[in-house]
Amino acid sequence: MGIPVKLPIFEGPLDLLLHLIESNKIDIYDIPIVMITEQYMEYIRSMETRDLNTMSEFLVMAATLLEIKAKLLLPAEVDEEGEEIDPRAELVERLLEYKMYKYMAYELKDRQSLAAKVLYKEATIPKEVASYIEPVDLEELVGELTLQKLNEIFKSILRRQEDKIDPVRSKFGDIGREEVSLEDKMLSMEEYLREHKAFSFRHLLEQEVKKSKLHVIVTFLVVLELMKTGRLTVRQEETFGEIWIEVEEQTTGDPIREVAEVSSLS
Amino acid sequence: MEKERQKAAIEAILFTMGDSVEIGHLAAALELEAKRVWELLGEMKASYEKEDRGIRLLELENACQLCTKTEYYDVLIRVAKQPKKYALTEVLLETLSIIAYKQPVTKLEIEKIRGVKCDHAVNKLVEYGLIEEVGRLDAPGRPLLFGTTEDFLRSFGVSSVTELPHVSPEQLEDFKEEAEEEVKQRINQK
Amino acid sequence: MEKERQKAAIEAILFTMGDSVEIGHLAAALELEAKRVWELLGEMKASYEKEDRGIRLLELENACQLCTKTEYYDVLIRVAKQPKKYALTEVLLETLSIIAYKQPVTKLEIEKIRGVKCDHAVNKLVEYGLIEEVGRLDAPGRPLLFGTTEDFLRSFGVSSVTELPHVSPEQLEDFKEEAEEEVKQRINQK
Repeated sequence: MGIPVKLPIFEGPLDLLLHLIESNKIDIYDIPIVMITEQYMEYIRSMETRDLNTMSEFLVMAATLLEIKAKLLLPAEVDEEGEEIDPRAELVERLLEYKMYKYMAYELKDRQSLAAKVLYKEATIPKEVASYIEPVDLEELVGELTLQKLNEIFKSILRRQEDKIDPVRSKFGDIGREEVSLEDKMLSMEEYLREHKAFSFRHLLEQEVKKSKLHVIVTFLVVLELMKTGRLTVRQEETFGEIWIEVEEQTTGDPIREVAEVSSLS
Repeated sequence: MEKERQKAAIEAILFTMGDSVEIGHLAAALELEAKRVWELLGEMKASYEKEDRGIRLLELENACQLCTKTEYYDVLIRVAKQPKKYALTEVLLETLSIIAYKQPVTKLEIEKIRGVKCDHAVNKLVEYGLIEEVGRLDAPGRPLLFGTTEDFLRSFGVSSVTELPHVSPEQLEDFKEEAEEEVKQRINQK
Repeated sequence: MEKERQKAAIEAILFTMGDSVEIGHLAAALELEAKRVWELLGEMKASYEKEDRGIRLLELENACQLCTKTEYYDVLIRVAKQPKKYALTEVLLETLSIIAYKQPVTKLEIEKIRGVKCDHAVNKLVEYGLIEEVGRLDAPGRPLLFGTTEDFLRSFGVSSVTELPHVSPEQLEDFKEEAEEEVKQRINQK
């Protein structure tokens, strides 16, 4: 039996399979897999949709059908009780389950059209009810709270307030933000290096400490940077000993300026 | 408060709220036990069924609500506005029936039964307020579980999911025979 | 349609609409004369007056409407109004203690002590009836002054705010020292 040229749209592979079984008047428990598979494949080939998602769902079923077909050609497997396993059993179960829900869907539809004839009403809360404000039950609200507790709470607030006024830091006075850029420090270092070819790290920092902590930090960074580029060599004879800095002979270019440029880019 | 007045109070509450009211709330407001509220509702339900009453008491899982009787729909829509209807396509109905019977159920289970992806259908049903997320399955990925809502019960005129029609395997067998019979007849007619 | 069913239809319509419905509309929907509708409404009105009914038929000029009986307002309120949870949160307690000890006090002063805005807390405490406006400060903007209420005293079983346990200047001195000690210790640890 061929398939009508114009086929309805099926909800999915199971829907199509059910259609084929029903239109062939086949016993669902005894599906002639070969025939059904052929018809199924024929439908897929004629499918107009090229939507890969839809297509793939139908193809999965096609693969299942082909697998069953192959299994039918092989000697039957037996289960634990020694009974032959019908390779179609699982498919039959799925088809029956699907068929059941399809039936339920129709049942639901009937019920819905009946239930749609029932109307409900919006809430109509009388003014007196809507404007009612529940009185506060102070006794319940205060509950376990005692004056002693209220006193504790107040004391803890006062304690917190004292904490906020940091007695140590509040003596620092104003700490303003100082602008010391790496580039500026690089350039001043360049000058320094022109005059000093070897010096101690401590000596270098002495000038900076007078300015601010930030100056020390930036100077330190500059030294690290210049060590990296090979402009300076640093040595220390012993742990905690004096750190000696020596200026290397100028190689190519002007490394200080280069570093200054690089850091200004970043 | 004597019994008659308790019933009257319930009627007043249900009328005012319009929407479904939980039995627990009714019990708390009336200072009665839930069991007693159910008894009163039972009696009220019977009196609403009388011929000269146009409203009906609808019991929904753990709540109840007043609604009109179906037979007055035609008269009603001449005065009242028709409630907006959403069209449930076959796909939506199939998906909904699976959720209604198998709840709580994951998308994966639905897909296994229908053989096709169901994201769109599930999203639409959630949008219509017919189903909702009811939790997560204790399995890898902790997938969402879906179940039907109270609106579902209302829309399909049932008071509980257990009231939905059931299909036994024997019945399925009948359907199949019916279908075969039909096909045969149609062929013979041609 | 016989009489009983006509009454039922009217009830269904009035229930669904909630609002008042013109007699003319009812008559048209039921295909009856207005006079007949009035007759039916009269009979219905009598049956709504029965003890076990919580709703009443309200007749207006040329319209009618269903509404709840006034005697059930109390029960209605318990369901219609979500019971509000009144609770003294930490913020409220702190604000209350500041007002109790520093009264009369402005919001600004409270904010200075707590370091955060206090409008919400002050409003809530006023709503609860624990504090109230007691005047205005003679300062730019004339800000409101707040103090505790008589209800506050009653709830705590004291007859005057002077009975509140006191925080002595010595204690305040102690707090200051404690704070300094703590800060020092924290610095030394580093």
